[in-house]
Amino acid sequence: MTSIFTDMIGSRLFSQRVFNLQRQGRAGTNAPIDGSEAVVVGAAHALDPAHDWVLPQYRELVGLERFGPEVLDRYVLYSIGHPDGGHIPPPARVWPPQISLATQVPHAVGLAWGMKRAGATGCVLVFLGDGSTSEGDFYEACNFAGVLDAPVIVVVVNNGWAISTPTRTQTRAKNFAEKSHAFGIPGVNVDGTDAVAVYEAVADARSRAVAGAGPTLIEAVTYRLGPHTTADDPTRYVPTDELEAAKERDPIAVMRTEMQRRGLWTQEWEEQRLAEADARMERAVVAAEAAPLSPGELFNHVYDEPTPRLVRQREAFER
Amino acid sequence: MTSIFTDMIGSRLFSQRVFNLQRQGRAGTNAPIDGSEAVVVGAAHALDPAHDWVLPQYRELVGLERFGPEVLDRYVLYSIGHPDGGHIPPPARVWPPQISLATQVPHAVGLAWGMKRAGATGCVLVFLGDGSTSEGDFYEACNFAGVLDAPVIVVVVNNGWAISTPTRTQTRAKNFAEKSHAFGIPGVNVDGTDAVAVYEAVADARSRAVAGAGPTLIEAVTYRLGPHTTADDPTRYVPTDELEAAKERDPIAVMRTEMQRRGLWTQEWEEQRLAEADARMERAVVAAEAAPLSPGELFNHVYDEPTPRLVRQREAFER
Amino acid sequence: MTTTTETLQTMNMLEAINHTLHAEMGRDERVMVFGEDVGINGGVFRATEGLLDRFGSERVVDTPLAEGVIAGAAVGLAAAGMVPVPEIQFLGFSYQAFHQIAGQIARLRYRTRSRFDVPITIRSPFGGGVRTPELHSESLAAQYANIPGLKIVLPSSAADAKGLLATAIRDPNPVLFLEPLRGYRMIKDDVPTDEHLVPFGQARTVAEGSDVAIITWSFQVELSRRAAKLLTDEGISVKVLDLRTLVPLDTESIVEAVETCGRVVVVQEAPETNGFASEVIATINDEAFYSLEAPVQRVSGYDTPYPVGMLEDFFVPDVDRICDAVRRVAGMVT
Amino acid sequence: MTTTTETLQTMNMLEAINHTLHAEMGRDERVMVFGEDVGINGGVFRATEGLLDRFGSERVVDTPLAEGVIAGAAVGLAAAGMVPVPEIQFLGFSYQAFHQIAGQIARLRYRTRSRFDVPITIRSPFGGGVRTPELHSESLAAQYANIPGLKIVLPSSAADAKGLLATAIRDPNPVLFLEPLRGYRMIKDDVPTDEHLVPFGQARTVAEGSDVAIITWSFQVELSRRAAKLLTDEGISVKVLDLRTLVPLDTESIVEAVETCGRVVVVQEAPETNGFASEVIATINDEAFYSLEAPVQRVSGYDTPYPVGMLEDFFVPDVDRICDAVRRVAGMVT
Ligand SMILES: Cc1ncc(C[n+]2csc(CCOP(=O)(O)OP(=O)(O)O)c2C)c(N)n1
Ligand SMILES: Cc1ncc(C[n+]2csc(CCOP(=O)(O)OP(=O)(O)O)c2C)c(N)n1
Ligand SMILES: [Mg+2]
Ligand SMILES: [Mg+2]
Repeated sequence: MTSIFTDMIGSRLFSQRVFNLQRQGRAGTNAPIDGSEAVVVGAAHALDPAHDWVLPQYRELVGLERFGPEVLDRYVLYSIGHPDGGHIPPPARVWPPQISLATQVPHAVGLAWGMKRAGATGCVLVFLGDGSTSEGDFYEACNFAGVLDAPVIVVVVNNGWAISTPTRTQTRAKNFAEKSHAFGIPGVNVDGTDAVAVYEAVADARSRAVAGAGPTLIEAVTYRLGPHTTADDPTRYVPTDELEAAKERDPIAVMRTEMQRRGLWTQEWEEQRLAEADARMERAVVAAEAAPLSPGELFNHVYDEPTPRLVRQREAFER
Repeated sequence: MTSIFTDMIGSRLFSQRVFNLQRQGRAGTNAPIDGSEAVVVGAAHALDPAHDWVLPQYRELVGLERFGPEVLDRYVLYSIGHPDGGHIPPPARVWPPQISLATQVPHAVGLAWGMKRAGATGCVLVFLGDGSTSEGDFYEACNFAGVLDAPVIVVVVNNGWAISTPTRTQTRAKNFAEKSHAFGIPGVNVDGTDAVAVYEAVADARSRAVAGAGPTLIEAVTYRLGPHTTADDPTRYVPTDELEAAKERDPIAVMRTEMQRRGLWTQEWEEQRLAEADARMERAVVAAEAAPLSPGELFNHVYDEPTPRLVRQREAFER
Repeated sequence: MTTTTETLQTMNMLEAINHTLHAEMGRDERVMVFGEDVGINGGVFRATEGLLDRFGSERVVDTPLAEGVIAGAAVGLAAAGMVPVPEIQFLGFSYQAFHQIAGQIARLRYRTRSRFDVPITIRSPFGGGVRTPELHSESLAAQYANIPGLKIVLPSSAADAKGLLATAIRDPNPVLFLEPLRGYRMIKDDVPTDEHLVPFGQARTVAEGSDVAIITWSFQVELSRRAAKLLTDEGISVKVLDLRTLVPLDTESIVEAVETCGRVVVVQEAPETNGFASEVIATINDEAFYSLEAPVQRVSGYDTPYPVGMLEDFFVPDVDRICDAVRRVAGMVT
Repeated sequence: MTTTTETLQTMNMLEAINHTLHAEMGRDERVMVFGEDVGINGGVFRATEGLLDRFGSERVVDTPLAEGVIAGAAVGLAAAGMVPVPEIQFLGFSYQAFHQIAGQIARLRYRTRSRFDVPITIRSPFGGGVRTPELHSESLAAQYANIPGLKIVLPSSAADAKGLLATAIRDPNPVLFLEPLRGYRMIKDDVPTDEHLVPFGQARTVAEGSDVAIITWSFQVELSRRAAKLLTDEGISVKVLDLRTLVPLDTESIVEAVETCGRVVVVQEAPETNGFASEVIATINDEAFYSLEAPVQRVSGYDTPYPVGMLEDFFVPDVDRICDAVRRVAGMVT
């Protein structure tokens, strides 16, 4: 529980730092995690970083510290627009952010399918937002996962909004877990402000997945506490009272209260964790901003070996 | 009931004739209706041809005689590869066959949405196959229909197969009606070999639709009694016993028995209807094969008016 | 041919688009605007600002997040007699709707022999240079240009944004109306406030010149104009031709430019291989080959995926690269 | 460079593809074949016949009817260390997977800086002349050619179908392997039965000649070969160059052909505007402009949607149209 909380407050701090980098012109558009900490960190803690994979959307990478320091380090690189930000190296089993919404769900299903065929232990967890469930990819992939009995956990992070679009405009389904009926797989609805509840739901789903019992769709309900991204002005559309009510269930506050109740928390302890996170982030930012980059990198990794035309273009470029 | 039966036996006859035209090299690939007569004709009879629209997949047009003679006439043209086959003229409110599976569902939702906005009475019925439900378009469209409360009826014709792929390979969903949970709309499962049952289900859905109560997903369960298309060899994959069992529930035989029981049927009467259908089809084929076609038609209807480049291409073509 | 009136107002391109949507929705109540975040949020760039308030939620509709059905529903709306003006939030996400745009919208008239008009205008921003996330910047016009049945329109000025968008919305054929992200606020000019229609298929001469012709479209017109200015000082007289619409293509103006200058540079932001510049060169080959005094020069993005922020400026053509190409074709460098 | 052995067997193209899939699945157990109807039915054309029986349902998988996830799952399978060989039943339906192919598969290596290899080969039949239903015949290679990261391979003989498919499956990059429907049974030639690899980016001279060069690919190679034969009798010596792969492109062989003949015809089945012929012409403009003695002639489909059966033969280039173009470029007619 303490390690979950540590990662949650860390994730919010990391996220705020990246947000501020954008405000200072040092990073590109990015999406803060505020409100999703319990979902992301709770889920991550139910997984086995040595065997399981995580495919994020774009908001989650700051909460995956458990999967290795490479994740955050590369996410910072990604945020400042460095190409190496897309390469999260082994042993971290995490994919880079996915901007094209819901396209990561087919990838996750394919990966789980391949792991199953290879007899690998482990499973795949994929995050997507409530809005992203409206994309065909989500449905096609979940349906295929059902048919394949693929060891995949699909986590819908329902934070109430897709930019300015509220969930009632996304769907008339009773809730997002209900969509599991369309695929004949278990659907679970969990309080996404409660990290322990998320942890347990994912742990259950993981047991089923690795036991060969197939996929699970989990909806974790929370509320987006910040703007959609650095480019967004939520005051145009988020009702103040709704937001204020949601802040009462801020996942970090919820967990802090619970830990306090159990005598696991002191102000000092949290401050120390935050100071560590701050130092850790500082190192990541310094490293990222110092990372070398040659313009010629533009031409690398299009193919394993460049085509003659790319060689010619690169030569012209370097003149 | 007699008119439903008349259209059912007519549709099978029309379909067989088109199938034979292909065998004689007089028509292109086509898909026989065998097994879906009750679904198509039952549904058509629950609609109001003066106000409602039908968007078929490709197997249904022979069963839509109720929507006007233009439908079959143009379908025959379509089958022989004449471009006018894609133009089913007013007043018939039927779209031409759709080859790109499930793309017609978004069209149907858009049409229903537009009718709703225009305050038109009537609704839209769209057919798609069990296999086609795996496409993203189906899900995206049904989900949007739910949000819009669009007056649309989505009929999944579950004939057990998508070419060689059985329904258990399409989905683990309990059945296709269950998929309605993903959209928060009513889902109805009906015996697709029973035209009256289909009629009633569609009539109910229509009442809801025109009353502003939104869309319905109907699954009509039947069995494909013929090959997928003229290009298919089902003996490679259809289990004989399954097919034989299905033939026991041939929708035409089912209805004939019921009519007999009610004293509505005689051999003579059916033969007369078939003779009429035969003559009607003969006229359609003769007309289709006599329909003029100038090669220059290739260039018409790309835009309302040809671009200069099309004009140049046409001039070159005509030289 | 261009219909204009006397009242002008300085607007940036975004304002011109917003103004035109207001005007067209006011003119024809069949016009409907829909897509992701176009309603209460007024679009992520505010292109649709104020439409919801003014025209109501029946005509200005926030949709679920699903480009396929946004495009696909437009087909049905058109058949119901509406004039759909869907927005795809960024052109990169039109890939999710490609089957509906390329496979259905582009072909509906042809396959139904005009039973249905298809007065659909798909608006979408695109183009690089502004550090957007992945798949937000791609220039995909060439991938659509090989699909008969679509018209492809790319304004490069605020006035044209108005005149071409109004023409698009009134056109009974499907139009891809592609808006240069980088120009949204940067491009500012005088826009006629009354009725203003710019016909399709008529290129615009942005700068007169006689040594070298730059043929281009969209934001590259602005870059080419700047290049032309610089080159004048070097004594090269550069004509800049803005194609405005790729389909239909104004072949006559292209031929005229080749005949006038004999030397040509084509500028595009898309990757080189099979970008629309290739078609311009092929068209010149067909229609004006004997007027060419040197091979046409292409200035393009490279054959790499559109890169992330820190590499972006190396990918996107800039004034320098355009100037180099002009000098090369003019025989001033090799 | 082409590796061959001595044992030959006459096969049609379909048999060669089937034979190669058997061989490659036998060679490398990471290879997986999946798609609609590829299993028990052996594919709607029987290209995958016998694979399910021989390699089992773990490696040969009938999928649900959803091209998006067929392509998208290939990304994940590749990351899991598999070698995915998905089939899209007809290329027209790759539109449903365009967002995964163009937006994801093509970019996976680039965006992950080669963390993941992408040894995906998407097989798909296409092309006209055989009276298929709508959207079954479209030639879409050009729409993919503008997407960096893909390789685009189009065999025109049975032997090449084998050699190029084997190379594709072993290539760690994504390959679109496009099979000409019309050639499936019509094209028949001698195929090496043992290991046979044809490298990408090396065009093949199908007929030698010195007056006019026809540059083409896929089934149009067969038509061009026939045209070349007829034209010899008229005294025109025609070279036929089969590009084999559009990406990577064998620019050297193109230049050589232009230098040899000075007069060029490019033949494609796709619509004219922005078809891949435009890129060939642009490449000639870049690299061999001064060797051209006349404008390059394009023989293309027209800028119309692919038409229905009765109009098909008017759309698809045929031997007559190719001969006319050759005569035109040779200056024999105007
Ligand atoms: C395919 C696609 N369409 C549209 C967008 C633009 N877009 C970026 S984020 C977003 C909203 C996503 O909402 P949701 O899935 O709920 O995730 P959240 O941001 O709330 O975490 C939209 C529409 C995109 N990135 N990809
Ligand atoms: C988008 C798309 N993918 C693939 C195909 C090829 N195809 C034609 S029919 C068919 C099976 C359709 O099955 P189903 O939807 O159950 O309809 P049925 O033929 O059984 O009536 C397939 C895969 C297609 N026409 N369109
Ligand atoms: Mg959300
Ligand atoms: Mg079926």
